[in-house]
Amino acid sequence: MAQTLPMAEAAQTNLAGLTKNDYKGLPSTLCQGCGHNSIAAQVVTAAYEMNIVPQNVVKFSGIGCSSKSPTYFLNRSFGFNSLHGRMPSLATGALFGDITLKGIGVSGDGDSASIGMGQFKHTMRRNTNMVYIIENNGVYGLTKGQFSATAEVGLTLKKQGVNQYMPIDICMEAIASNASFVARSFAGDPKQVKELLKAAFAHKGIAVIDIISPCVTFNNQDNAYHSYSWGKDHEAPLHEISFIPARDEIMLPDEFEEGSVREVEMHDGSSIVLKKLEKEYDPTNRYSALNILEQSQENNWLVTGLIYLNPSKPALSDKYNLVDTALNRLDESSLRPGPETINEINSLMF
Amino acid sequence: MAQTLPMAEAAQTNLAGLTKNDYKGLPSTLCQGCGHNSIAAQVVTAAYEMNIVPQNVVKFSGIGCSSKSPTYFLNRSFGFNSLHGRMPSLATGALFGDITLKGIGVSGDGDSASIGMGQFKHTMRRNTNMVYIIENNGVYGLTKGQFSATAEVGLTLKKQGVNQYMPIDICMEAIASNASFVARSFAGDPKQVKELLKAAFAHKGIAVIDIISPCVTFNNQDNAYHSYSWGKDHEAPLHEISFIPARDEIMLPDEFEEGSVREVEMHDGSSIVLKKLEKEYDPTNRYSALNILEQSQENNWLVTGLIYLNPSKPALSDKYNLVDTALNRLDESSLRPGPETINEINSLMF
Amino acid sequence: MGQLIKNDFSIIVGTANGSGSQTSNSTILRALFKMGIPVSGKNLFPSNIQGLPTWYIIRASKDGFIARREEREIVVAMNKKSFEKDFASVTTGGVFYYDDSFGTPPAREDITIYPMPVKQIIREASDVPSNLRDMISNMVYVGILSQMHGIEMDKIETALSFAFKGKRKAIDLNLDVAKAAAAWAAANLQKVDPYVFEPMDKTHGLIMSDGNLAGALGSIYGGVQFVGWYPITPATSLAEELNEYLPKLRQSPDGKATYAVVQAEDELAAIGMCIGAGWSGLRSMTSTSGPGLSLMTEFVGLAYYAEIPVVIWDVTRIGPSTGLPTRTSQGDLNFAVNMGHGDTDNIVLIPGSINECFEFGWRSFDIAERIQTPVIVLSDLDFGMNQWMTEPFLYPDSPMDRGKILWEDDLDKLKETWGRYLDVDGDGIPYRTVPGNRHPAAAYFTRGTGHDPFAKYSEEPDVWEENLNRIKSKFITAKKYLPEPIIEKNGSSKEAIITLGSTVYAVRETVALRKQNEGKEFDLMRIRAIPFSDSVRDFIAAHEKVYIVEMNRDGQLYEELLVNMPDLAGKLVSVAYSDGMPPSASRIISEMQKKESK
Amino acid sequence: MGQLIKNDFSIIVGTANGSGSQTSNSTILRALFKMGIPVSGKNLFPSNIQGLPTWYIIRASKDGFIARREEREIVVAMNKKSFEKDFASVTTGGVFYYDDSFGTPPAREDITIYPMPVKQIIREASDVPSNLRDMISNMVYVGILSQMHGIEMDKIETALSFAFKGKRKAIDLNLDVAKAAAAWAAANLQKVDPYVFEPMDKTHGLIMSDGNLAGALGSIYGGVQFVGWYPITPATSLAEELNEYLPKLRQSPDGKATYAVVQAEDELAAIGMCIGAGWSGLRSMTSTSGPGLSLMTEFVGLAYYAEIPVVIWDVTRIGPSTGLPTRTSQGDLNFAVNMGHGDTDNIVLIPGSINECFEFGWRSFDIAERIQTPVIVLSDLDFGMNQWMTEPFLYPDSPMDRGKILWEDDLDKLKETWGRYLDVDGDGIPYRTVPGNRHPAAAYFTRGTGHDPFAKYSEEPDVWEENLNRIKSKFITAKKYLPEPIIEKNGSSKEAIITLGSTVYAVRETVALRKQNEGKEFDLMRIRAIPFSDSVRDFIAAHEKVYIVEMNRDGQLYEELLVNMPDLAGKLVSVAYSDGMPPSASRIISEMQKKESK
Ligand SMILES: Cc1ncc(C[n+]2csc(CCOP(=O)(O)OP(=O)(O)O)c2C)c(N)n1
Ligand SMILES: Cc1ncc(C[n+]2csc(CCOP(=O)(O)OP(=O)(O)O)c2C)c(N)n1
Ligand code: SF4
Ligand code: SF4
Ligand SMILES: [Mg+2]
Ligand SMILES: [Mg+2]
Repeated sequence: MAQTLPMAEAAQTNLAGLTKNDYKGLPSTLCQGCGHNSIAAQVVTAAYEMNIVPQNVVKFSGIGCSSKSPTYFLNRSFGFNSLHGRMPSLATGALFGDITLKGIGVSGDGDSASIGMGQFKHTMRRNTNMVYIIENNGVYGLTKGQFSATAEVGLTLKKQGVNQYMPIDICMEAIASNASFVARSFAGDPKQVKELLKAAFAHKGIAVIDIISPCVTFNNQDNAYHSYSWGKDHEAPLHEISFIPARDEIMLPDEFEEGSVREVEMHDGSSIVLKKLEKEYDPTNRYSALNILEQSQENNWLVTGLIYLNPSKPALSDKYNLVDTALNRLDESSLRPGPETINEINSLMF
Repeated sequence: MAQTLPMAEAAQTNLAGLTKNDYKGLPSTLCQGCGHNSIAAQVVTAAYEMNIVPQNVVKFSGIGCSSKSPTYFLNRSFGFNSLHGRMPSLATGALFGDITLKGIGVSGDGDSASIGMGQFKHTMRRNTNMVYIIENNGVYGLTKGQFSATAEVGLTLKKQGVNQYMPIDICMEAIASNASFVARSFAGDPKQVKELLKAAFAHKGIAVIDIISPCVTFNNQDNAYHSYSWGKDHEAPLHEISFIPARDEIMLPDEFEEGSVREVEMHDGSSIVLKKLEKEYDPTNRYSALNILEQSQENNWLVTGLIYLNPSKPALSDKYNLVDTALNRLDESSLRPGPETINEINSLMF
Repeated sequence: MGQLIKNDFSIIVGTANGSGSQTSNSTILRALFKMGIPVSGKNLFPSNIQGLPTWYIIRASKDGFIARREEREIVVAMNKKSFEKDFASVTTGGVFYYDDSFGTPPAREDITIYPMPVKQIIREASDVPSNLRDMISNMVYVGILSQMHGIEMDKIETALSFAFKGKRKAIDLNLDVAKAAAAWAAANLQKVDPYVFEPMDKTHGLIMSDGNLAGALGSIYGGVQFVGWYPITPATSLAEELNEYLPKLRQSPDGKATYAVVQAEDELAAIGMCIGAGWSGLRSMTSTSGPGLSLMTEFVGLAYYAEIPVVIWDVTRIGPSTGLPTRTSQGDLNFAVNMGHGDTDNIVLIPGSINECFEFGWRSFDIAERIQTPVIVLSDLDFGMNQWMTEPFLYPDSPMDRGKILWEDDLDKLKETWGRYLDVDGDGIPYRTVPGNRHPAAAYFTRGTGHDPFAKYSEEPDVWEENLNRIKSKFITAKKYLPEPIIEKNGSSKEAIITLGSTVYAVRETVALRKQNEGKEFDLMRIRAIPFSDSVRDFIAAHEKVYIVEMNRDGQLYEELLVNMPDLAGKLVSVAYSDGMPPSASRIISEMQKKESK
Repeated sequence: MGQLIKNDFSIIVGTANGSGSQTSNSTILRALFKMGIPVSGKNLFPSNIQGLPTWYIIRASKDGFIARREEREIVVAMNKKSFEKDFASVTTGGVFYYDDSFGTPPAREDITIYPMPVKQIIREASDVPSNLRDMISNMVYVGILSQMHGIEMDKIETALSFAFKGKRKAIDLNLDVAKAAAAWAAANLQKVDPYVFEPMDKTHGLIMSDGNLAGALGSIYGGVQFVGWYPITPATSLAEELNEYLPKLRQSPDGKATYAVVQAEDELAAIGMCIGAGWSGLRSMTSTSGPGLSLMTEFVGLAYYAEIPVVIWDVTRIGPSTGLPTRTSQGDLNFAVNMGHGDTDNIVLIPGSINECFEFGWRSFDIAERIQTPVIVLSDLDFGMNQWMTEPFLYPDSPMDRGKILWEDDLDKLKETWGRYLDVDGDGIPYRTVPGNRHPAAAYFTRGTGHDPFAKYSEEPDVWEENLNRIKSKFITAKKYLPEPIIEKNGSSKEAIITLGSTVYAVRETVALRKQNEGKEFDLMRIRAIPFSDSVRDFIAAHEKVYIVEMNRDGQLYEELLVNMPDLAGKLVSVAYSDGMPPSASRIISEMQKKESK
């Protein structure tokens, strides 16, 4: 888990002694207005506000416009822009190097739901310790506008014709494969993106955030499900969400009245406060999670918010009874059995 | 779709003029008592009873003990034992050769839920025209007993230790990715296997049957979820199922009383008759399907029967407006544009 | 202004990716082409969608050399980000145009500098809707260049008309800006540079196309029936052109399709679908590039061993790994030939012109079905994504060869028992049936595991060995079905060059330049297929020294030749390098000279 | 009974897969080993779990030759299905034992035939629980063979005690049957054949192991920290042995693990995890076979280009495609060296004995971390899954080489700016940091796309070219870290053989036989690594003719030599074949002679 310190004040440096600038990355090379850019900005803010030490974070991505994002935040963190669809396996291995590091992965809908479906699913069932952001635009941006697996049936794109295949619902997939933290958001709703990112950072295990992130160049027609305007018109937040760090007294934001809120405690004592909107929603119940997703598919709602959370499932790192020192700092004395053992071994070889 | 004729009589030859022998394959080389053997036997019986013409069927499989099964039935059908985890793509391409052929694929839990997860999921969303049987034993049989992705948490196997990862629920995965026919059965319940196979044959589009099929050599300990004894003790059929071919008058089997049955009509006029057992279950509702699967996970039920059916979703072959002749019988006259076109084409090349 | 330089120089335009300069650049290219001047255009774009520096290189060559040149006589700076770099890059004696809003470039005595008041011209041009101004700005340099160097305005109009499919409004919008800019230049700039275009008659009867379009069209004439693909630069447009042209050329009279194109979830699935389709008797193909090809490895091994025809277009970009997705190379040759564990061979076709991309489009299916094996067509980004002038596409000169396929009738007539892997004709190629053949003896079981001549599973050592040796023998048979290498004799010289694919253009220029400058003569052979024709051996044997020129680091064609003709090893000299740029004669010459001095 | 034949013949036991004969067969093997007789055992099993014919070949060789032989002096038929075939296979002068419930074999004058009343002996042996009878039946032939050919019963007991880990009940159950069978044979069979075992002193100090276990143990002594794997025959047991021995050898004092083993969902994920772990500074490895290796192609290209250490064991089975999962081969060499699109090289280590499997287990990590690149260890099924006698495992003779890795302290001390891909030392190998290094200058961004010495993204042609050439130069540097080839001089001969891996056993015998029978002498070189040491060139140069003997169809080692030493091509002769069986000297001799007569 990333080392977190109490929430940053309004001051110029946060409790990690860093300015917001220290959380930035290189200038974006994505299109102006691309949803991915606003998500990268929220990663910067969330990390800053959470007082995360960038050196305690490792960034991962696959290939795509979305997968370029890790270059646009947390310049002081190690990063790996890997292969198309293969971020999960690479991250899984890398995180064993030092399990005190927090992983943050950024992927695309093509990267995770098309070519990467297998690795995506298996990372869910392993409960790998990482935040897994999918910048979902229903299209392949970097290869110039083909259907991804999340494109809606009937979507029409230049050169591609009409999409014929049922879309993949990333949140439903994550839940079906037993992910322990599943959320959906919308790049056009930066506040929610930020709070969800904070909660995801605090989660131990896999935290999937499926963020609808419009591709302004290839799939932003008003009637496209992954466009800004469709998102704005159809967003149906489940709740208003605020993340409260562990050591803070729970002071509800002003607009959160007692009684209208539900609080979910995280493994480290931090908590997520959910303000009820239209109806009550319980994100700790897998059954209602599946239910709300099925309903939103049927009714074309863009349901956003924390869809499912189980804060107490053992994370991948818990399943291996590892020594306290980071594995990658062990030296020969702990890695090579002593010379005295070799005779014993030979004697076992009939 | 396979050409079906009215149901076979008790006579020695069926309405296709074939004996049951004509549906057989080579002798099995699997272990004695392997669940896969009894499934192969039911494929033979179901095909015989449905009067299927074997030449109208193409068989596919991946790699594994389960994937050897297609050699043990329908010797007169073409077959392809492909690569580990890659049956779906191979079948998808092959079925375009002649869309009047019915595909039947046999895979394993390792083959489809581990290495093959991606292709499995994408075949669901395309609604490929085939019966997709997964002989699910929670283990890799052919490589001698490692955990597959459907193995339950806590399962202990020789040389492998204790399984740590959440199991994949094949039916939930199929439904999450919008499969149009999803069933679960148990090799120890041959009658149900057979009736489900018939219904699957009659279905247009993808018909997934997840059959718990014990590996007697590596994973048949009494407390293992994929063993015969666990299955026997925990099977919770949703209904008693009978398949009624299109041209038959619906004559309910004796034990099916009026009122206690639900009838689901298939696209070709055949129907599935479900006899209510404990509670009413509606397999045409995706929501209740997800619900029952979630419940059975929580309660350790082996829910069997027809879990979900949507008989009217367009199948893959419907999405391509193909000529009536089988594509693989088209000749040069329809495949090569006439010589007169070449000048026009050249004139388009500025 | 001294001696004029006519039709023999390059224009480099620096813009930003996604700023719409493609129309302007190809308008210049096409206008020159219509003026009868041999011309080539190469787009150097970054691996992003919008905003990063991009260059377009137009070369006019009265002698018909259309490879890239290193010289940059005319540089047009339309991107502030690359302004300085562009300025510095102008060849001595050259010309620098720039958008005057970028500020003034430093002094340089050795070149001519023309500022362009882009904003002003656009502002003054009537009727440009404000949302299109940025895009249309690019027409300013088109107009100015046309005025200053003699690109004919009516040819520009023809080119625009093509680009906008005859849509008058769009044509005029652009044309008006070009004309206004030309008028501005006529009024304000005084020509002091020597570079002029003059009409010639050297493009008559030629066409312009890119290799991906040509390959797609060729495949359609080859009767492609199934396409399984996954997007990847620079191969994407091949599949997209199939999507575009198949409905036009290959619908049945009742409007139904004789083909299916499926965008797969990845390359593993794309090739799997194609192999499935090939197995069931369809002419099937995919297009991909390095990373996708790597992913196809296991499946291609299956198709090799189970003997299933399939065509794979590898439009090569530079690797290893993700490499540079928008840069060219010939680095996949070794891999394509040997891909897969165990002993394998693959047939590789290497087109060396755009109309050969068309030809190999159809021919590859004949070869794949005849030999019953995967055929990999190695194109590259330079061919695939750039516009080239080329001979027109030729209608296939032979009927489709569907190979040894048996239908119900054939099986009825058969005397002997049919065996799927039985070598009846002694050429290594067995007969096959496909699903849907309802003859009772037609069905068989296909597998990637050991099998005997009757397709039965077998672990017998001699069965394995005989089968794999028979498969190897197919590749001897294959030779007579493969395109022969092309020899260009250049005198009775003792030295020769062997090259392949798109590199041949720079090599032809190399040969000409070295003859002209050094009096050295080289015969030239262009390889078009592996396994090699026997004439490759003859050619090498007939020369004393043969340079193998190719665009990769390791000299992969050289290595293939070594392995196939070890006895001729002493004659072969590898000249190989790869930096992502389309090759130039000057670099090739210097690389050759390095080897010669050794 | 004429001249006795002592300690120099083979026993072949035919049983059914999954019938539990493995214990019996290895009991014979181990008993002979304990008698001091050089011995080898090879399991020929089908790709299924239960019920199909399986053979076990035991060869005793007083001269220490432990390759497979073609001769079958003693054949034991315990499987009705292969009864006839087994009977026919007995070498003239040989012996045939069979379970008498199979019926009587036809007459054969040239061999000795002994029926075995298996059921009767089991029935009469007291105490055999009925559910174990089938399994225990196999001890009958152990007992009979011991009586008839002189395998000492106390050595059988030792072997059983090892197999059952000292569990007295199981030992006795088996031993009693063996003794009963021996007693029956003593009473009922009259020895007329010449084959006898006699104690020797030729296995003293040796151990018995299979290559997968040796590789696993070696890796543990190499400090393996991360294993990502996916089951595949014949590589599975390597990972399973890691699971078995890591907890024993590598737990910290408080019982916690210094390693993690993850069974991945497939090979794409297995190698991905390993590369991730290698990137983050762990000694990481996977084990696989051909189909899995093919799937790893794209990722290995990434590791090559991003310069990430990782060790891949390819326990080769025969391919292409799924091939024969339970048959051996050396067919993956070319692929391993070149896998991936674009220009690539991989370091390949090829162990030639079981204790070298151990050695390369640890050494491969040193090399991978030193050169910062994937290292592929090419073992094969014959090594991996068969029991071999071997020199004992040697404790590593050098400390771990973690290569050029920088931690916080190192960075503090650094004068110059650190650049991930900067060639500071001129050996092509840059310095690296790993995640978890909290120094403010430690972090960098890794990618498979073009990058400059400071790991910044770059599309510049010269940056690309220089970087890839630097990477190539690492493989020159690598030579001094790689195991040298082993030369076995056999006189001042002009001819030599080069071979690799497990084939060396049959080649040694070839050399001995040809000297003995034809008086011909061959020097012998065993290659242990690619890139080749310079001594390979010297060796070839020093001989007139060099035969390259290997187990694959195409002569892949020969091809690698050609490509690396084209000037020596004229001296090289390829002797290659592959049928899935471990090589035998007699086949190699006949293949060599075919080439010689040409
Ligand atoms: C193996 C492989 N196949 C194909 C590609 C080409 N490719 C690059 S990005 C991409 C799609 C990216 O789509 P997505 O993940 O949705 O990201 P976006 O660009 O939309 O953010 C593809 C197909 C590749 N790099 N590697
Ligand atoms: C690419 C690849 N990796 C690994 C294997 C080895 N392998 C063969 S079958 C199998 C697992 C089969 O498990 P499952 O699908 O559950 O079938 P079962 O034998 O249990 O019926 C594996 C891993 C292979 N053939 N190909
Ligand atoms: S192409 Fe689309 S996804 Fe890519 S940067 Fe542009 S807007 Fe974003
Ligand atoms: S190993 Fe298991 S799955 Fe395989 S045949 Fe035997 S019982 Fe069936
Ligand atoms: Mg996308
Ligand atoms: Mg299984």
